[in-house]
Amino acid sequence: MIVRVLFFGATASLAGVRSLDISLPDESTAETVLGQIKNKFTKLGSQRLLYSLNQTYATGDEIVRDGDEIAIFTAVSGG
Amino acid sequence: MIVRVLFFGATASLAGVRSLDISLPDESTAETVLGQIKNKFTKLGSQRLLYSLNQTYATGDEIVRDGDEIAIFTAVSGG
Amino acid sequence: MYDFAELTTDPINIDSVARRVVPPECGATVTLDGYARKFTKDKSTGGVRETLYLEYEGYEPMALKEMEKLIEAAKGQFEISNVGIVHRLGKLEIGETSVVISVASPHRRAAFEACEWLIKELKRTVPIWKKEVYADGEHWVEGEFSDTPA
Amino acid sequence: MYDFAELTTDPINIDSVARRVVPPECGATVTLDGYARKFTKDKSTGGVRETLYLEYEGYEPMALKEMEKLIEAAKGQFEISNVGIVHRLGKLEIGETSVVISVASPHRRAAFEACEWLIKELKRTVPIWKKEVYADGEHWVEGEFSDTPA
Repeated sequence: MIVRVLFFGATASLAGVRSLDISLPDESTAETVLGQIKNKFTKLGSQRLLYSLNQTYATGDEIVRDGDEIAIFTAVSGG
Repeated sequence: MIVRVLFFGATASLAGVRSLDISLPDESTAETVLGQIKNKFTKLGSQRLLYSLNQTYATGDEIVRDGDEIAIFTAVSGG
Repeated sequence: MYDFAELTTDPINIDSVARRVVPPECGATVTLDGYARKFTKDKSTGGVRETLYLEYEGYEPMALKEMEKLIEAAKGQFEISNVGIVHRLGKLEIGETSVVISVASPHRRAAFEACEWLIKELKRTVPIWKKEVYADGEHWVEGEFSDTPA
Repeated sequence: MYDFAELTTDPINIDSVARRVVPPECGATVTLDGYARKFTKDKSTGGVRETLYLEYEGYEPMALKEMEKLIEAAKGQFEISNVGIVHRLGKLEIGETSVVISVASPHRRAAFEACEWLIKELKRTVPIWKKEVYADGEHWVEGEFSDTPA
């Protein structure tokens, strides 16, 4: 299955991309996606990261499905 | 000496005037002025009144001087 | 100096008040915007009355002095940078802004506190009176009485 | 329904946000206006840096959802009538408004409390990031980290 991964702000800058599609085995969790992304983009490894699944904050054990959208980012700084 | 007395809102409506000059003996206090005004405009007698001397809240024992300005009004309701 | 206290018979634009208190080192402005209510509770009967429009009257020179005193007191009491207060006088339609208080501060907590203190004190001390006009009469609203407003 | 959550790349007019939340039965609106600071403290060095301008980036669909969640939560928690939140994105000059939160309520105490709660939560949960641009570089600002923002 294919999951879309998005980066914003500092993570987009560190990863050097704003989005990519990654291929995963079925029944993967959100945490698995985060691990794969950290392996692929080693600069993200030192960051304290937050992530969302389908535009809702993820805790990690959510099962991701084909076509899902995961965003990976640092602590928000709006306002 | 002559003191100018001003009314606003409810007191202007009850007194039927917005301002008048009253004549007083020297060394009169602000409270004396208020007493005279209450005698003159009996409708004001039942009101809880505040007053100011020269645009500062008065407590009553201030000595008024010729040309001073006293305003008599009900509790403020701006905002 | 970015502080100001003003009376006006024209409509008040909140943006133009709030923006005037902004200094470069500040982070946040808190603005209180009060306006003419359509429905008010009659304290004696407990019933609800519909107001057609309002009229505000002020003892203008003293009102300005009291507003300036409030600004000075707020700046002594809270960690704030600038304060702007504009109160409208004359006839106001329902929903129109009667008063705007804007407070700018480096940290927003102080701006919230100061703004809330200022509107409470303004309602207690600044010599302005509100008349509610109904279909069948009118009434000068009396504030909370206090022996020592200032 | 007078509640709204919006993102815009255009300048925000505080008056137009604050006036949109006013219902006829209400008495007061409290508005928080946040803006781009000229000087910020560098947490690592303690020195003060001058910012030339800022850029805000948002994860737009999620940011709108989180703003709407905040409005719903505030209305459950405080005695308020309406809430409007507008956050700006894109390039902002120093002093320009980045966010406006307006809360209307029958009694102003609740509006002050809700507005203060909303800006605190917005800064913690809404996926928007700020980049400060200096004469000699730029920096994506990182907020306070929390394991469970929402």
